[in-house]
Amino acid sequence: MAMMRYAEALNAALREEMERDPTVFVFGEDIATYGGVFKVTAGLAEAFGDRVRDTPISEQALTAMAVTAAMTGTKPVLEIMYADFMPLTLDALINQASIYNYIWDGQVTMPFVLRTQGGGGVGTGAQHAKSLDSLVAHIPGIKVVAPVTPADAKGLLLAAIRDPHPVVVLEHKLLYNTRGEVPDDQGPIEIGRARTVREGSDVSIFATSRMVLEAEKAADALAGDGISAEVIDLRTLRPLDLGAIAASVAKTNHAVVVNEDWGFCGYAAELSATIMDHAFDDLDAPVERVAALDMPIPYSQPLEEVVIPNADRIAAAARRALA
Amino acid sequence: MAMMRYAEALNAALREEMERDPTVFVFGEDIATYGGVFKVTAGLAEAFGDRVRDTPISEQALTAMAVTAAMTGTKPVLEIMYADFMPLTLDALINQASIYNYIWDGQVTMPFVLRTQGGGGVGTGAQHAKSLDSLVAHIPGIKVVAPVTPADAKGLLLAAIRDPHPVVVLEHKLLYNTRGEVPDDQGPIEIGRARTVREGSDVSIFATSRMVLEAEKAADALAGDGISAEVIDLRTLRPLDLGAIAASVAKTNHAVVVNEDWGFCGYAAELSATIMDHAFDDLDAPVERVAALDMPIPYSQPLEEVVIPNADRIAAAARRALA
Amino acid sequence: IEERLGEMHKAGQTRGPIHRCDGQEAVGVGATAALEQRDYVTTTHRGHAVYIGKGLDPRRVVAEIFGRKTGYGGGRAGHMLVADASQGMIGGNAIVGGSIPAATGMALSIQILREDRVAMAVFGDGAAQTGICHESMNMAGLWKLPVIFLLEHNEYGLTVHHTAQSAVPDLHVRAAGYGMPGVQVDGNDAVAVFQAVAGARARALRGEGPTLIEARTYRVEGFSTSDMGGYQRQEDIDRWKARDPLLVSRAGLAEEADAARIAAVEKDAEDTVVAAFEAALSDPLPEFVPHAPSAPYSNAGGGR
Amino acid sequence: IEERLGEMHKAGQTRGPIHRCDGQEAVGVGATAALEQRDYVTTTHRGHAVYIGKGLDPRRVVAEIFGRKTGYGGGRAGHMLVADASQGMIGGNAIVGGSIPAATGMALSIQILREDRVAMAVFGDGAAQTGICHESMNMAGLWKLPVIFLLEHNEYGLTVHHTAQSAVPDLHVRAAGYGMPGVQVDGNDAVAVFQAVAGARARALRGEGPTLIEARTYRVEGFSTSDMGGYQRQEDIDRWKARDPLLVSRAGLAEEADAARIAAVEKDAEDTVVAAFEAALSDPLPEFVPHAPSAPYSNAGGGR
Ligand SMILES: Cc1ncc(C[n+]2csc(CCOP(=O)(O)OP(=O)(O)O)c2C)c(N)n1
Ligand SMILES: Cc1ncc(C[n+]2csc(CCOP(=O)(O)OP(=O)(O)O)c2C)c(N)n1
Ligand SMILES: [Mg+2]
Ligand SMILES: [Mg+2]
Repeated sequence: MAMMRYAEALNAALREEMERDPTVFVFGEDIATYGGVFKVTAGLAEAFGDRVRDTPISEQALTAMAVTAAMTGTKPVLEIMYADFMPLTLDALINQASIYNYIWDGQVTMPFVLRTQGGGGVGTGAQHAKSLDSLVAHIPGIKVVAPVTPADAKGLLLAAIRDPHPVVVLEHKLLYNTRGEVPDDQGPIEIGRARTVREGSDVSIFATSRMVLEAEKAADALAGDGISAEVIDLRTLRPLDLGAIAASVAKTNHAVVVNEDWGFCGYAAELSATIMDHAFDDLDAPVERVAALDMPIPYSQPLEEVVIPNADRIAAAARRALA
Repeated sequence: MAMMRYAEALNAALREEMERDPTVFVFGEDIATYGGVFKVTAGLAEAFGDRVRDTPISEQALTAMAVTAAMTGTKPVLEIMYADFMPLTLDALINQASIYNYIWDGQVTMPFVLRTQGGGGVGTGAQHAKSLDSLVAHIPGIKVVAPVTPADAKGLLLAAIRDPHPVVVLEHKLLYNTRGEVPDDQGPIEIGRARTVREGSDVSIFATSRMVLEAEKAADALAGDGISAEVIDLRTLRPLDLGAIAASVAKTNHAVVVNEDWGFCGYAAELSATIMDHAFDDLDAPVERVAALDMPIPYSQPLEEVVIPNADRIAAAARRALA
Repeated sequence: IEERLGEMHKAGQTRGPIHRCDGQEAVGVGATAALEQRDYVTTTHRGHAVYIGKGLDPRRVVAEIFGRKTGYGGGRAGHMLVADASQGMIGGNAIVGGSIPAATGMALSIQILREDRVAMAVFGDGAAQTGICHESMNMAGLWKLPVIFLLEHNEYGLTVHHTAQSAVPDLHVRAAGYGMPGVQVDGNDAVAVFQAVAGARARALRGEGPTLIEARTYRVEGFSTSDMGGYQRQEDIDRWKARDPLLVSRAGLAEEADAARIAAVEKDAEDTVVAAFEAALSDPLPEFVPHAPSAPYSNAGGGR
Repeated sequence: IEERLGEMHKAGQTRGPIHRCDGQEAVGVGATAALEQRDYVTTTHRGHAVYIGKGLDPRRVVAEIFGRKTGYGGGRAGHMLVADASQGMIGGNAIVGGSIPAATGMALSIQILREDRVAMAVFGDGAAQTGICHESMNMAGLWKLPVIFLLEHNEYGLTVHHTAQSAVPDLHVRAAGYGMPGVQVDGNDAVAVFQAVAGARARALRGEGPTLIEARTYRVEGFSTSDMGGYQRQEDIDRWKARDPLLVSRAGLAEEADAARIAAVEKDAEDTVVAAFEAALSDPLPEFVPHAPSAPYSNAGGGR
């Protein structure tokens, strides 16, 4: 058991897989010499030579190349520096990666991983603070995970690299320096399983990525008012852990869903609709959606604070659900 | 009052606006000399010269150019041949068009229109049959309309061109040859207003684009079983006509939502969640989502038929809601 | 080479509907003849000549085109997206420009694994204007990837003439911007294409990196069977039809084989094609099978 | 020109934090000095010199950088995205490559409206590798749009040296692939940049189309204030610092103005900057105001 930073846990997963499997390679902007702008790939270039590559600023082709490299014997792990640039990768994901396993009748698999990080809170502005989870989670054939703890970061990245199909790993700029226990023998964590962060009986809060931490703060605040909130970290955005979701709502009869992306036609809408699909009769109140306000992410702190979801908004939503 | 094909109605709207306003110009692939692969722009090049341009195959730059051309005195109308290519336009829509009006504090507006067409049903395969409505509807600052009738096609396109903000017009390859009455003086139709296609008392079917026609067929079938279905054509995907949605559900207490894009984290999820948000107490059953199956659109007819939503699936969903 | 020529000529006889490559067969056929089975090829919506040249079974190609269960994708892919991984043909791509990064990514894989093969991207003059073409060629030149960029310049992108979509008439000149050699060949002369690709392949295997080959040809048929025409000049069509690759290769063969031999090869090709169509058309259509739990797709339609 | 030089030199003294352009001021300042107020300019995350050169108020630029209500975006945009439509500066763009189609689209607008002005895109050597750069330049060359492509080549894209991200060392050679002239100038010599841009502007106004200007310079500071460094060679930094544009222009000025005059201009510039920072830092932060119904945004957070 070792205390590790989230970024270190990701680094450890990459290192282990690259040692174990010579077909794994890592590429992306500024990831080799510099070790990545968030230092997730630090030291890998020294250890693995040309299996760790700095690339030109060409997200569109890089993603398309990861798709076909993965069809032809390698396991690429591509880093896209900011989730804000994911639109540049979507043609490769939607028109290429999504379709081949099906339309070619199983002739090919595509074991590649696309790592990126999103989210706001540090004044990076409208082009560097978005969480575009919803765009990626919409695509058939592509799994999406969003680890919150260092242990999950390592376990889910290991699982993603070993998966025969494309997996997008959504990280968060404010999680890289968070620390947590990581078992020395931390292996792959099954994709598609949620994690109960804390049990509760009055309301279920389903959150993703950094919003799980805000949900925990909200649960503390609610506890102060005698409200027992269950906090569930979905961990995998696609495919969803329907069992865990239904079981929790069956217990609490009230639900709040939290995702840092925009709410309209967003991931929070999917969660809300899914809960209705699978637990309608258990619901005593409509599912509350908490998401970024429907506008660009502002630069100046007092404005950004209002737009990005936080513990206060989550607690308020829980109270509305219970009202 | 004239009988017109959907494509002709769109053509009439473009022609009228170009005559009325010299700052309107039209560009896209194969739209000038050939008049567009669906002939929507037929004859415009002859009438308006260099204000109608064939372009290279460069969706990414074309969209970004429409954004800034619109900031600097013109009103571009860009045609993207297939909705399947929308991923190539998303960086310009999400990282550019979406943000400027806000971050520059109203210094600029962007009166441009992006027309595209999606949908399956004619064996065009996984890269030419998708409806990616959900990707576009997720973006703050960009309106999205999807006309079904020729009159709405003309009225909504006129409104889109005159709107000071970006508007995406989602057309459908199977609608271009449908005919309908178009008033000779058909003017702009307000963006954000749904249309009640037929009144009903037992279940509300909210549909978009061609799915409205399938919903009508489903309503006929249901009528045969004595079920009275209300069919509502949303017409505008963003912003939603919340009043019309809530009013209908208040009357029928049952809802089915239909969208041809994939359901997971898709537009159908937004509709489902929205109905719960605004009409939970009126709902006697969970909202039923009808959407494309969670997989690529197959080429061969017997397979494609199963994946694209149709009247049978809509009717079955209505029956489940009422069961 | 007589053998090769016969092969190409034979393959050249094949016809596919939808996005016909009549009059352009020499490019796909000549180019693939210069490759080995282990080499990878990616192509476009207009890939028929390439499919046949890369050794695919005409019957299964036609079956896919007609959406049959026996097609290479079991009818799931369709005419624009045929693939046979066992032949390194992966595959057709109907997103214009898509075949370019596809082959580049395979070449990256080859380089990382230090394998002895190459990847070739076939694409059009329209595709050359896409951003992804630029990004791919820059990386290929930068990393000296074992990839061949075969630009099939047929003067049109759908209905738009190249002078209305490219700032320059000759596209091989762009190779200089990526530090790779750029050559132009007569796309209707299968032997010329064969030689250019063979040279580029040898160079790639030596680790010297990519080559851009611009094969000039002309689309004598409409863009596709849905094309209503009206934008091509008849004299151009006539001029190019007179230089049909089949006539060109027949002439080439005449110097080396006697008329009887040529007739035999042509007859043989015709028979193969007729048989392929007959067989394919009588094949069954596929039935929908739900996805297995291990598949990355689900059987849900949203909701329950 | 003495005047101009003084102007540039003065502007050159400005400093902005975050993505500093120390040692590269000559490009932004020299280039904008060759434009008129009615001309449009788009730039990158490293646009400070351009902002000042295009006549923006240093105080409001600094205010935006510090997220103040008085900034050009009222604190909504931030340091990478400053814009002042009244000066044709629209605007900074932090999506690498984004400034290129932005100016190209404005040039299209200018051409459609038959206006007498030009658009200029400032971008880096990293941005030159993006696909959108290729698409934009092809269209600009094809349609002879009145646009100037000013490539600020500072040898790095964030931390990656140009030899690790570009297949070719000199990027102006790519202009040939787009049918436009490509020139290379000393990016640390404001006068050389000024003259190249002035020439390109005249050409664009004559309807002869775009020009690609590659201004060679070097990023003597880290990529940004968050940069941990360690990837640049000290000798390079020293060599380039010795050629700091301010020293170069001071030398140039020496021939035309006396030392006292230069000192005065420099003092004046220093004062302006100091004043701008003082004023901006004492300005208030913005408060959140809900969107008006007419705005394209809503005040919902998803759900109710
Ligand atoms: C990204 C994208 N944009 C547009 C289209 C529509 N389209 C299909 S083929 C084609 C023309 C392609 O021209 P070229 O690359 O020269 O190939 P050719 O058809 O001439 O063989 C176009 C515009 C597409 N399939 N993909
Ligand atoms: C599409 C995109 N990819 C990556 C980034 C991250 N990024 C910001 S600046 C930069 C380097 C840009 O290099 P260059 O164009 O040479 O500009 P310079 O910083 O040298 O002035 C990168 C990779 C980005 N902002 N946008
Ligand atoms: Mg062509
Ligand atoms: Mg640079």
